[in-house]
Amino acid sequence: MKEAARAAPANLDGVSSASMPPLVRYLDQDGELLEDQPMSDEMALEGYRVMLRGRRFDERCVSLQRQGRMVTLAPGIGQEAATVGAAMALDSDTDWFVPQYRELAGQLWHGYPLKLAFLWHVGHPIAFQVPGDLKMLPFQAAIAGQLPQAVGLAWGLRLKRDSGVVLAVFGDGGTSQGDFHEAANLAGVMKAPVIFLCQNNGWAISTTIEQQTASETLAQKAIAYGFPGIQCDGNDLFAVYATVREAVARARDGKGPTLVEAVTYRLGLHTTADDPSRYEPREMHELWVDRDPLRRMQRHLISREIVDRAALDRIEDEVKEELRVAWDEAQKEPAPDPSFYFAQVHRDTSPRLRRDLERFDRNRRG
Amino acid sequence: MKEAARAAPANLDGVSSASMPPLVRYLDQDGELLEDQPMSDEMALEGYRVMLRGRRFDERCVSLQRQGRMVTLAPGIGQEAATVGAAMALDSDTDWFVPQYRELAGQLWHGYPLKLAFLWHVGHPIAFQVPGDLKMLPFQAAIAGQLPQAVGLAWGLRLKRDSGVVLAVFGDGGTSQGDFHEAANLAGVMKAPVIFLCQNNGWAISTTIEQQTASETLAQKAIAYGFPGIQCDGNDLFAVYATVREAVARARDGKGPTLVEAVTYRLGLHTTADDPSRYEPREMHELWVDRDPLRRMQRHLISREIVDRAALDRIEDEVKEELRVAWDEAQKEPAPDPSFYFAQVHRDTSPRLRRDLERFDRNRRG
Amino acid sequence: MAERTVVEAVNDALTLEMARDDRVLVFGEDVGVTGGVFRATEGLFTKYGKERVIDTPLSEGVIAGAAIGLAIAGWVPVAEIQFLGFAHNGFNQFVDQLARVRYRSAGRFSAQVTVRAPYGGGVRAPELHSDGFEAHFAHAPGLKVVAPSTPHDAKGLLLASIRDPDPVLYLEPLRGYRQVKGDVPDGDYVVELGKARIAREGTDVTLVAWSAAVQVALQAADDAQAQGISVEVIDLRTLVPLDVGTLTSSVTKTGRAVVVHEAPLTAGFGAEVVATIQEEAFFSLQAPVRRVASPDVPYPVQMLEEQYLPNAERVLQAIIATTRD
Amino acid sequence: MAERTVVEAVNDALTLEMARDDRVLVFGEDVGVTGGVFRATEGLFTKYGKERVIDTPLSEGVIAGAAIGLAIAGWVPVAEIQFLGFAHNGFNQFVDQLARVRYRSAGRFSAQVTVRAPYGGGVRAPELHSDGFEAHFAHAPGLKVVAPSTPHDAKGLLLASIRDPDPVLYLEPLRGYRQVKGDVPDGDYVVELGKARIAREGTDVTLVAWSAAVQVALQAADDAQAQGISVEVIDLRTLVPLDVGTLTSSVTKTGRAVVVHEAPLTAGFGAEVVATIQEEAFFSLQAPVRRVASPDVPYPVQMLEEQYLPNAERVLQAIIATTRD
Ligand SMILES: Cc1ncc(C[n+]2csc(CCOP(=O)(O)OP(=O)(O)O)c2C)c(N)n1
Ligand SMILES: Cc1ncc(C[n+]2csc(CCOP(=O)(O)OP(=O)(O)O)c2C)c(N)n1
Ligand SMILES: [Mg+2]
Ligand SMILES: [Mg+2]
Repeated sequence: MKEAARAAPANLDGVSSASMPPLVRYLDQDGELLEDQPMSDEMALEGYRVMLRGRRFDERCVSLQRQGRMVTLAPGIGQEAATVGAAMALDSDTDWFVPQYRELAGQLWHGYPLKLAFLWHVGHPIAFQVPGDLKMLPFQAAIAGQLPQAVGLAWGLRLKRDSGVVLAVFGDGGTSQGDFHEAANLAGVMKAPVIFLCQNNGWAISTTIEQQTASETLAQKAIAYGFPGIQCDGNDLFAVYATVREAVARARDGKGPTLVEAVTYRLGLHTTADDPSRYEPREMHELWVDRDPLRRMQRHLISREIVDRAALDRIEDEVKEELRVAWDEAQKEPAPDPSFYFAQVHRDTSPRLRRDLERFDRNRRG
Repeated sequence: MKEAARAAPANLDGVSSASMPPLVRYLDQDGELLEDQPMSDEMALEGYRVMLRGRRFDERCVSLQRQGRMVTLAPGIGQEAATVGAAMALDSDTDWFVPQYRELAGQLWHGYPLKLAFLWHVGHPIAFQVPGDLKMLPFQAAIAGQLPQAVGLAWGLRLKRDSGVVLAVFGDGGTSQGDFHEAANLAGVMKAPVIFLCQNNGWAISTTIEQQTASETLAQKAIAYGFPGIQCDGNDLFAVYATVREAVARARDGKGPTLVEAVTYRLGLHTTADDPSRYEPREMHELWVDRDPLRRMQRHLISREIVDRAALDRIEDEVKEELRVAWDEAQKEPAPDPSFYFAQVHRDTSPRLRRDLERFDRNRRG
Repeated sequence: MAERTVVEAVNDALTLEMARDDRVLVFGEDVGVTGGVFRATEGLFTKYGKERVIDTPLSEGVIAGAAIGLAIAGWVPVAEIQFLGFAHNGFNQFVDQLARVRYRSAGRFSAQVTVRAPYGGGVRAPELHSDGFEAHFAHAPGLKVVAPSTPHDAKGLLLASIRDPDPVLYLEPLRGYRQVKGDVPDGDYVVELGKARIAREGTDVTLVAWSAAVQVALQAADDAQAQGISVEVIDLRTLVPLDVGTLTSSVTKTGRAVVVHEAPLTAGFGAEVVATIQEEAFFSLQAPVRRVASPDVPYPVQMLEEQYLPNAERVLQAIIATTRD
Repeated sequence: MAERTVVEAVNDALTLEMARDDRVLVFGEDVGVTGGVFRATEGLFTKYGKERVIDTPLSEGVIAGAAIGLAIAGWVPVAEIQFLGFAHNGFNQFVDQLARVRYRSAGRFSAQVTVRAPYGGGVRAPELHSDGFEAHFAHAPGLKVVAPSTPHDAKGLLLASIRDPDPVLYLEPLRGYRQVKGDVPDGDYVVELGKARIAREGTDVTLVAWSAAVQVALQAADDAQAQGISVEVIDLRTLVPLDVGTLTSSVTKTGRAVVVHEAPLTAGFGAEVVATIQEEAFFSLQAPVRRVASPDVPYPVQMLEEQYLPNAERVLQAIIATTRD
C-alpha cells in the first residue's frame, strides 16, 4: 500500500492506463525490412514455404468442402505469419504446441503431418491422435477450453525441471471466456512457462473486436495477471517470430508467461458454413488483402534476393505436389471402425460399453 | 495498430505495465485528516454509527454462534469502512447494492434491516427476501456468482434510461473466477453503470493474495476491460466514500464501470468454521489491528471535535440497544414453513412439487 | 398458415413477440447483424435495432447471468446459446443462479428469461457442437426445459416460454432445423408448457421421444406398423415439468414402452422417463421399458456420427423386442 | 487397523499415496498450509512441501483443467474441489475436457486425475455448499464417479481412484465426514472401482443408496426389521461404472426395491438405478421401484434443511409401501 495521502481524483476517466510497448514490426506492407532480419535467409525461406503450404492447404480444403467432400472447416487464410512465426520460435524437441482450430500452418511447422490435416477435415478421428511423440495437444473446438490444460502442462514441465515451454494459441473471442482468465491467472501465479498467443483476427464469427471487449489492445489484458503483454504485427513473420522468441526465452528462464497479441486478419471465412458478406465491410477486407502476409514475405524474399521469381514458382509447384500426395494418402486411410472410439473412453472398457460395442458389431455383421 | 517499426524488445520483463493512480487516502492511521473531509460532519458521524452497528452485530453473532444459536457465518470485522463508505456514495432511492456475504455493514446503510440480518444467521429463508422495494439483491454464497447479474441489472437500467447505478461487492478471491472476468468484460462493452467494489481483505480463507494472483494490484485488472481501476484505503471511510462517489458519478454520467479496490483486512475469522491461527502470521494480524477502521474514525471524530468521548459512549449504548431489540424481534419470527420454499420454485407450482408438498403436509399432520 | 421449417418458426415467434412486447431483448453470440449462425434471429436487428438485439462477447456464463439482471430490471430477455454444449461454460449461472432467482430471493425477484439453444447431432458439426446434454439442465430445480420437434410446436412453445414468468431453457432440434417442415399458423398462439403430444396413436407399444428423436421415432413406428405392431408415439415437448399423465395413460393402454434419445445412456433423461413410467403404470407393464440411446461415449467426429446416433432401425429392434417379452 | 472417521481415512490414503508415488500432486483451494477446510489434506504440506501440495487461486475450472495438463506432463494430480456444488463453475472443464482426454486425443493422451469433492447436506452449511448433483457428473462419458460411505471404503476407493488410469470424480460424504467411524486397515489396500457392497443382507426388499444416504438406509432397514421386513441394503460405492450385476441379483432375490438419494428427484441418479433395475430384473419385480429423494427444490437454507433431506422415516414408509403393492 502506498502511504502518501491522496484525494480521490475528480474525474476517473483514464486515471489508470496501460503502458504498453509499441507494436513489434520488422517488415512494412511492401516487404521492406525495417529492422535486422531476426533469422537466417534459409529459415526465412523455410518459414515462407510452410506459410504457403498452410495457405494452399486451406484453399484446397475450402474447395473440397464446396464439393461436399469435407466437413465444415475453419481456414487460417491470412493468419499464416502469426502461427508459423510463433511455431518457428519453439524447439519442437522440447516445446509443446497447444492449438485451438485455426493455426494449422503453425502446426505444420511444428511437425503435424499434412495427411492427418486432410483427415481432420473429412472428420476422421485419427486426426486427433497427435502422432508419435510430437509435442502437441489435439485440436480444440471449445473456445479457450485448451488454455487451462496448457497452463497445467507448462506448470507440470516446470515442476519436472523440464526445459520445455508451451505455446497456447487462441483467438480474440477467446479472451472473453472465463477459461482464458482463470488459466492466465494461474499461469501468472505458478510462473508457468507458457506463451499465450492470441491471434486477434478482428472477428469472432461476425462479432467485432469492439463488441468483444472495451480493452484497447488484447495484449494489455496481461496486466491483470502480472506478466508482460505485447502486440506484434501478426502478418509479419519476423515480428511474430522475434516476439515469441523473446517470450520463449523468458519462459525457459523461469520467468513465467507472456501474452503475445498477433494483430492479424481473417482473410477467409470463419468457417465454410459462414458468409462474411453478411457482416464484413468490403473496405475492411480490401485493406487487409493489401496486408497479406504471404505477399509481404514474397516481396521481401525477392527484394532481398533471397530467391528469385522462378524459385518462388518452384516452391509453389513443390507445395502443390506435396498436397496432392498427402491428399491421395489421406483418401487411402481406411474409414474408422466404431470400436476405435469405444476403446478410447477408458483404458478398460466398462461392461455397459462392451455391451454397446457388441451390439454395434452384431448390427454390422448382419 | 501503431505504424512505426519496432524490433522485439530483448527483454520482455516489465515491457508492459499498469499506470495506476496512487492509493486514495484521507485519514492517516491515527485519524489525522490529510485531505478535506469529503462529507459533512453529520454524515461522518452517521457513517461511524453504521460501521459500529456492523461491528457490534458481527461480534454478537460470533458469540451467539459459539453458543450454538446461529449457523456458520462470515463476519465483516475490520472491513466496515470499505462497505459503509461505498454504500454512502449511493442514492438508495435509485441505486442497487449487490452483495456477496461479507458486507453487511454497507447493506445496513443501504436499508437492510437488522432483524433480517439476525434471521440470516439463524438460517431463516426470509433473510433472502430483500424487503419492500429496497434495491438490493440477496446474499450470494457462490464467489463472484452475483457479478454477471449485477452487470445485467446495470445494463438493464441504462437501457431503461433509469438513472440508477449498481454497486457490486466481492472479494479478492473473487477476481480469480471466470464470472468476474466475463462480467467485467461485458460491463466494459455495454458501458454498464456498475461499480465493482473489490474488498481486498488479504485472504481468501487461508489463501494469500500472492497465491491468488501475480497482479501487483487488483485495481489494475480493470485495464483488461477498458475502464478505470483505482485503489483506495479500505479502512478509511472517507477514502472509500470519495472514490466510490466519483465512480458513481461516472456511471451515472453514462461513462461506464469502474473497479474500486478497497485495501482492507479481515480482522476476524473467515467464517466461524475457520481457525486463522493455522495460517495467519501473528505480526500481520497485529499490524492490521493498528489500522482498525473504527478506531481510526473515533480518533478523527474526537480530534476534529465532531463528538466527544461521552457521545461516542452514548452511540455505543444506542447501538447495543438497537441490536437487543432487533435480536428479540428476530427470535419472535415464526419458523418458516416448508411450503414457504415449495411455493417459490416457480410462480406456478408443478404437479410433482404439489405432490411433494402434500406429502410434507401429511407428515407434519401425523 | 404457411409451411415453415423449425428455424423459420423460431424466427416467426421472436419477430412476433418483439413486436408485441417491447420489453423483449434478444442477445447472444452473433445474433445481431448476421442474424445468428443458423439465421434464427434473422431480420430482428434491422427491425428492432441495436438496443434490443445485441451481439454479446463470447461468454455463455455472462449471457445467462446478465439475463437475470436484465429481468430484474424489468426486461424480458431471450438469450441465445449458440450450441447447447457450450452452456457448460456457464453452467453455474444456469443451474445455481438463473434457475434459482425466485427461490434464492424467497419470492422477491423472478427471472422471466428464455434461453434458446440449438442442440443435438446428425448435422456433421465439429466436436462438442452436437452434444445433447438436456439431462444436465433437467436436474436443476427451478429451470423448465422445453424441446419441441415440429415447426408448429416450436413457435407455440417459444411464445409460451418467453411469456412464462420463470426461466425456461428452450432447446431447438438442430437436425430438424431445416429438415422438418410443417404448417405454422401466422398469428399469435401458444402451446402450453408441460403438455406432451400424441404424435401418432397406437395400441401395442408406447414410444417416447422429444426433439429431433421424434422423427426417428415416427419412422420406426411406420416400420413397426408394416410388421403389424401398432405404436403410439409421444412427443414430450416439455421435459420439465414432465407430463406424467399423458405417459401414464398411454402406457396403461399399451402395456409396453420404449424411450429414445440422442444423449448417452447413463443418467440420460430417458432414465427419468423410465423411472416415472414404472412408478405410475407398473401394474400395466407387460415388459421392461427399454431405452434406445447413444452409448456412453462422447459425441464422435463426423465419420463415426451415423453409427453413434440412435436410428429407426435400432428403435424398431427395441419395439420388436419389447413385444416379445 | 484403527478406528477412523471418513475424513481421516481420506487423509490416510493421500498421505500413503504421496509417499508411495512421487508423481502424486495435491492441489486445490486451501489444501496447503491450513490442510483443507475439512482437514482432509492436513499434514501433507509439511510432509511433501509446496511443490507437491499447492493452494490454487479460487477457480474450480482451472483446477480441473490444469489437472489435465499436469497429467499429460506425467504427474498424477489429486485435486480438491472445496464443495462439489462449485464444480459447476468449471463444469465444461470436467465434462467436455477432463472426461474426454483419452477420447479427444483418440488414445494418444490420458488423464490419470482424481478430483475429490465433499458433498451433500445435513451439516447446516450455507446455500450451494450442500448441493448434491452427482447425476450431472454421472452423465459425462469418460468420467468415473465414486461415492463411498464408510471409512474403510473411503480409503480403499481413493487409492483405487488415484491409481486408475482415467479421470475419477471422488465424492466424499460431508455428513459422514466425522460422524461415520469404522475400522480402517493401516497399510495399502484398494477397493475395486465399479463394485457395489452389500451393506446388510436381507430377503424382502432391496434398498439402494450411496454416500451419506447409506446411513439413512441402514437406519431405515433396522426400523423395517422391527416391523418384520428384511431389507437388503446395497451401498453402490461407485456410480459410474454401475455395478449392474449386484443390483440385479439382489432384486432377483427380493423382488422389490427402493432407491434413496439426497439430490432432487427429477433426473437424479436414482432414475438411472431404477431404469437399470427394471431393465435387468423386470420379471422378478413384484412392485414398482420407489425413489426416495429430495423434492425438486434447490437445497434450502438451514432452518428448512431437516425437512428437505430424505430421512429414515420416509425411507421406511417407502419400504412398507413397496411390500404392500
Ligand atoms: C465456448 C464456445 N462458445 C461458442 C462457440 C461457437 N464458436 C465457434 S468459433 C466462435 C468464434 C471464435 O472467435 P475467436 O476466438 O476470435 O477465434 P477465430 O474463429 O476468430 O479464430 C464461436 C462463437 C465455441 N466453439 N465455443
Ligand atoms: C465458486 C466458489 N468456490 C468456492 C467457494 C468456497 N469459499 C467460500 S468463501 C471462499 C473464499 C473467498 O475469498 P474472497 O473472495 O477473498 O472473499 P472473503 O471471504 O475474503 O470476503 C471460498 C473459497 C465458494 N463459496 N464459491
Ligand atoms: Mg477471431
Ligand atoms: Mg478475501
